[in-house]
Amino acid sequence: MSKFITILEGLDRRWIFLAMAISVAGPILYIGITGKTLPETPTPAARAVYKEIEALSPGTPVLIAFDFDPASGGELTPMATSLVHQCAARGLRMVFIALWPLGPQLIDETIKRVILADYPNLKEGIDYVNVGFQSGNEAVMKVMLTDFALAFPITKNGVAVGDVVALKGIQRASDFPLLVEVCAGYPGAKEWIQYVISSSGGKIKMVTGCTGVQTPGLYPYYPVQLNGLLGAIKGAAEYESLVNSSLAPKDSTAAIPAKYLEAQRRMGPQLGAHLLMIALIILGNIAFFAQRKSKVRATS
Amino acid sequence: MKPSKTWVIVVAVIVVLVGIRMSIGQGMARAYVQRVDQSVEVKANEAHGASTEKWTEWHPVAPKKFEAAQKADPSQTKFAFSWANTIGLWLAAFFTLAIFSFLYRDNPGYRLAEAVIIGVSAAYWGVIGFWDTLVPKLFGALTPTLVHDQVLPSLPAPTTGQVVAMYFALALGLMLLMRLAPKGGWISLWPIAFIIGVTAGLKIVSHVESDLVAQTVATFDPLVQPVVGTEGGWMLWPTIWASLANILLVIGVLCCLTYFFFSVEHKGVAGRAARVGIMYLMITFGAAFGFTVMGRVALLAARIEFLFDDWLWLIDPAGKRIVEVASAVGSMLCWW
Amino acid sequence: MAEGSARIMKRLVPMWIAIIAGFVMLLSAFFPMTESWGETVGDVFNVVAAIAFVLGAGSLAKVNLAKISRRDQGWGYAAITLICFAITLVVGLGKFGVPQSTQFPLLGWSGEKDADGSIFGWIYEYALVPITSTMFALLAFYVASAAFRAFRAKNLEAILLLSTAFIVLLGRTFAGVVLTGWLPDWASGLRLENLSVYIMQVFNTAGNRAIIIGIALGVTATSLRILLGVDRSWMGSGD
Amino acid sequence: MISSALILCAISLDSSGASDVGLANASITAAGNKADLRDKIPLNELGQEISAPPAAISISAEDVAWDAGGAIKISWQPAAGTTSATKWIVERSEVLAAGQGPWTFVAEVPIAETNAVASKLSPDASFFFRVTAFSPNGSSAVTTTKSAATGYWNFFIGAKLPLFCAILLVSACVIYFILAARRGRPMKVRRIAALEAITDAVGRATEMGRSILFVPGIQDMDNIQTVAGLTVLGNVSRTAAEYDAAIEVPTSRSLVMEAAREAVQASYLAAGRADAYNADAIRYITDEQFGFVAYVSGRMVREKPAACFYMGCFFAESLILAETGNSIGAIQIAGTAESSQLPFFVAACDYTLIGEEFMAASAYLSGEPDQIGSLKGQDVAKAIAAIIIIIGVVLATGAAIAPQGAMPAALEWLKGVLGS
Repeated sequence: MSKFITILEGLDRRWIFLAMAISVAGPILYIGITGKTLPETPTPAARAVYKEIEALSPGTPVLIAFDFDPASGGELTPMATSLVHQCAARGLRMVFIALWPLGPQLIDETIKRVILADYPNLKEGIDYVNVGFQSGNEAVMKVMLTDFALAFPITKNGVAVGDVVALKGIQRASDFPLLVEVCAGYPGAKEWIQYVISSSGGKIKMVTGCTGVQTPGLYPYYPVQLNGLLGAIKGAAEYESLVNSSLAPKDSTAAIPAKYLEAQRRMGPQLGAHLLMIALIILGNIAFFAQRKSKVRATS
Repeated sequence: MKPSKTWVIVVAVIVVLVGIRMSIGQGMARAYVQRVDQSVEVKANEAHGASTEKWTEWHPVAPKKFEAAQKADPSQTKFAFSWANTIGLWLAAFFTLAIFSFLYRDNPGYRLAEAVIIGVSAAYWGVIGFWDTLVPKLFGALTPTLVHDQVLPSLPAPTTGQVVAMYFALALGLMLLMRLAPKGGWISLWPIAFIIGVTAGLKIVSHVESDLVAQTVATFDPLVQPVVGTEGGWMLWPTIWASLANILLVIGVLCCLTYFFFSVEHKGVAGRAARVGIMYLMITFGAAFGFTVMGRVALLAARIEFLFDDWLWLIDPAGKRIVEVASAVGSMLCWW
Repeated sequence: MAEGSARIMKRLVPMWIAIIAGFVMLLSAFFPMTESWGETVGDVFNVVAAIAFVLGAGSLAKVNLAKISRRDQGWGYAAITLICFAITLVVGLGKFGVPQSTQFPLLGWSGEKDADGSIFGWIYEYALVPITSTMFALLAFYVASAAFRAFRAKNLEAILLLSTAFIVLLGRTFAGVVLTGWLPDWASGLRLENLSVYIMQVFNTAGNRAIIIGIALGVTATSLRILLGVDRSWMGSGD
Repeated sequence: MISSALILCAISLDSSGASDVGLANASITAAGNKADLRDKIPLNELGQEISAPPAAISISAEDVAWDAGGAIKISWQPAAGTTSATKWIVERSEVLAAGQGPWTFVAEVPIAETNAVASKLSPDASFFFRVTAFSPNGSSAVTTTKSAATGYWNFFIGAKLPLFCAILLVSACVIYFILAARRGRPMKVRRIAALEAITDAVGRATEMGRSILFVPGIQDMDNIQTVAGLTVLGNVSRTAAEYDAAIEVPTSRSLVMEAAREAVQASYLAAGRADAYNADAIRYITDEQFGFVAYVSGRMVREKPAACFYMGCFFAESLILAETGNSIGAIQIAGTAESSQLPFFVAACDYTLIGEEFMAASAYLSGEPDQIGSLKGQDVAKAIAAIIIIIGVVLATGAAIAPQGAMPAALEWLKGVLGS
């Protein structure tokens, strides 16, 4: 036992790294080959996101902001996918914008993955439009409040927003009943709340999907300023299962396309890694207490 | 064992394993593209007559598509193997492994990846700055016709205000660049002073507005939070729990604020309150830490999926290929 | 330049520029005719920052060229950095391999700088993304080692820190559901997944609110110190 | 019958000019009804559909006070009784020639609401307004304002008055104590361990003959945390100059590099060590967050700095830096207002400045009485905020217990005073 303790105390962190690698890679291989995923029980915050979108009637314009970059894709792409999936299935008018320079590519990828693949009847520029990136962070948000066309003069394809059918009747941010935000940092949900939601006088509702690191910082705003919140891959998985179960035809037993299971797949490695972390914390404390006891013995 | 030797062995092992993998099933890490023939009708205007512009683009496509097309017609030309993207894929795999190798120790592979990313990303953001900021904003305001005719035909004409602002920006920029001139570099402090002043001024407003006032008002929670039942009257336990939550919240905010007092030593009542405040902060941090783990693991998972899926073709969650992954893996295990 | 005038130009003028610019922006938010100045200045800032890239690129080139010419240890990497930098800059600014835009096919420059087929897009996809996102992924390992080292029950604060993290970690996975799923509905509040949500909504909210309020005051005071010329350390702590 | 057809035609014509989906629909319904009118729908003697919704009784328009001008509030009184109508369409016109436009679309509001705001009108111009109720099976007669309303231009934005006062209050506290300190009033601040440690860290680096690493965050100069980080850098580099310790500052923004050079150079000058200043030690790496981190962590492992300072706005890289620094056994002192990153600095660094402490660092380090005074001012402002919170909580509690009493009104009043 004491030998074990001494090993723990002098443990080279690279062993921890190795353990982490295994506990993540293992489940990925297993799930990847067997295709089995873990069940999810949605928390209220995730259900709220689903409800808010479901509450909109088809044809309603919804503002979808992709404020992240590929670096956070692992966490946020699944959310983006299922959010757009539900909006498309609901037949909402999707207006995509980005305040992060790399956002527009991600928007196009998501459009390719979901809309072009599964909703070919939706027309670019009519049912959805990628307005693209604008630099200026909060400044852009403030301008949007009074004049959308001023904040985003041209779409990603270089068309003047005035000529876009999907933007008909959109004069200012408050013409969108719902803002769907996917963010990885600054500018992100916090800024949207501060500059748009709080000054729109309750005209705009907002649901957001964010990285795990932001989730605690956003809880103070939920559910008042923030109507729904998807926290990290867990939130993504919960929401994903909600969307899949609601969109899957009741009678058919057809398998859900893999791209709509991304988050739930990723929960496997999550479990592995979390259990490892928990084990590490316990071991760390065993080592600590053993150490202290030996110290006490030494002093007495 | 000398580092150099270690790395030779590590690399050798990887090479061997990859070699084995390549010789199993359908091999690994190949990228394909699909031909897209663009044809656009151009309406006539004063500058040019009507015409039809035709050109060809190659878009990335899943191996499955290529395999299917080949099965159907071996001489098809719609899909093709892409050397560029295949090389890119291997490069990406190399960089991924190189960065991971830093966990073991600093090494040539990591230093190479580091050198590459510094050069590439610095230039990348420079380019972004040029095409997304300088062209539409600065040149769009100072030389509208040029930008309009060459780059962004639908960029709206600049207002006088924008033009003035952009000349001002240009002036500041040039002052900054005086730093490169042999004399008068000191003037580059002026634009910096301007920016610092502006930032200070603007942030006072935004922080007091959206943080100080908003968060203060948000804390106006009733210490007794009645939860009214279906038949009217208060429901005892829910009311107690809801009220308790509010009480804890308010106490927490006040104690944490006490912790931040600078002019009061943490002694006596203030000390005790501050201590409670620290406890709240610790709980806050613990929770944040726990939540973040999720995200970080997801990112790692994404990278490992890239290696297993796109590169090694061991798993196929997105159904990109026809090959039965399980069998490939099985045969690979047999090899070991 | 005479000593006196040098001091004026290098210290007094900048100080007053900061003071005036700051107070003008502060007040501009309250008057209709100046309300939009904040956004305009935002544009100005972005342009200045983009121009400043010249300085950054200059420093990058200077430092690495020096390494190469001195044949410092690892000068080869410096060379690689410079080559990558030059290539990316050229293909990006020149929009090499960018197909025409379908909107305005006649305009040579109207294509997307990172469209499929462009070299810039290729570099982004196969060099920038893999390296940056893998660097990001390293955090998974560091989180583990940090937790192992730091989460030890040294004192009450540490205990709170680690036990909260512990609960959240459990509650956010399938494990939590299994461990406490057996709890009856009246005690469902004690189920780990709900417990972590309560921690969020009460303790976390309280902590974050205090931090946010504190920061708001800190920002105001810091800005004022700068705007009143009390804190001049950004231009050297001496006068 | 004819008259009703006319009204409907008029609306559909008016709407053609407007660029709003809602009104486009309206015109369609109108057109549809025009056809219907000819056959089935019974009409009253006025020629209106019996089933069509009743028109608004009265309508009034007035300038929105204390705004940038160009905003007019229109409010109307709906006819009594239930109605099949689903929405109101509000339109405006510069002239009122016998009740006919050209009318321009202003707003479409649900039938429950009885007011709308016409914004972005040219200031000081006058307009007439009219409102029409629409139901699936017809539209009401129009109700038009008797007199023209004007959106006047005000010199001050009234809605921001509470904010203005709040800023004034906080500033007053800070400035008062700065002046008090200058008049020689003694100012005490509690010891902040993290800041005490900075000098020791610099000293340690000097003894070990190793360098000091200072990272001023990864955001640009438009982020106040970066500015705060640079003010700290100013103080740290001065100490470093006095101890003759080498300081290295990698930045991820060109502007920050330039500003950092100014700060460090001036500090060396102030410390009388202008000769020891090396501009190339303060260098731009890359704007890319993780490219920057790749460089800094690689650099750390190779150069093994004795002390690492992270002072500014950090995101995910915080833990990469802190863990790498920890693995090379450097003294690490972090300061940020980015609350999401505090846990990692707390877990991996020797000392961490939490939020407001970081903002106060420069003042604390400078040791100048007037700057210390400003900290005291901050505290007073904090105390005021705490008191307001307590008052608010008391009122809220009262309101919750006795919803009928005066408490709810008082609570709303307080919220109003605070501008929310």
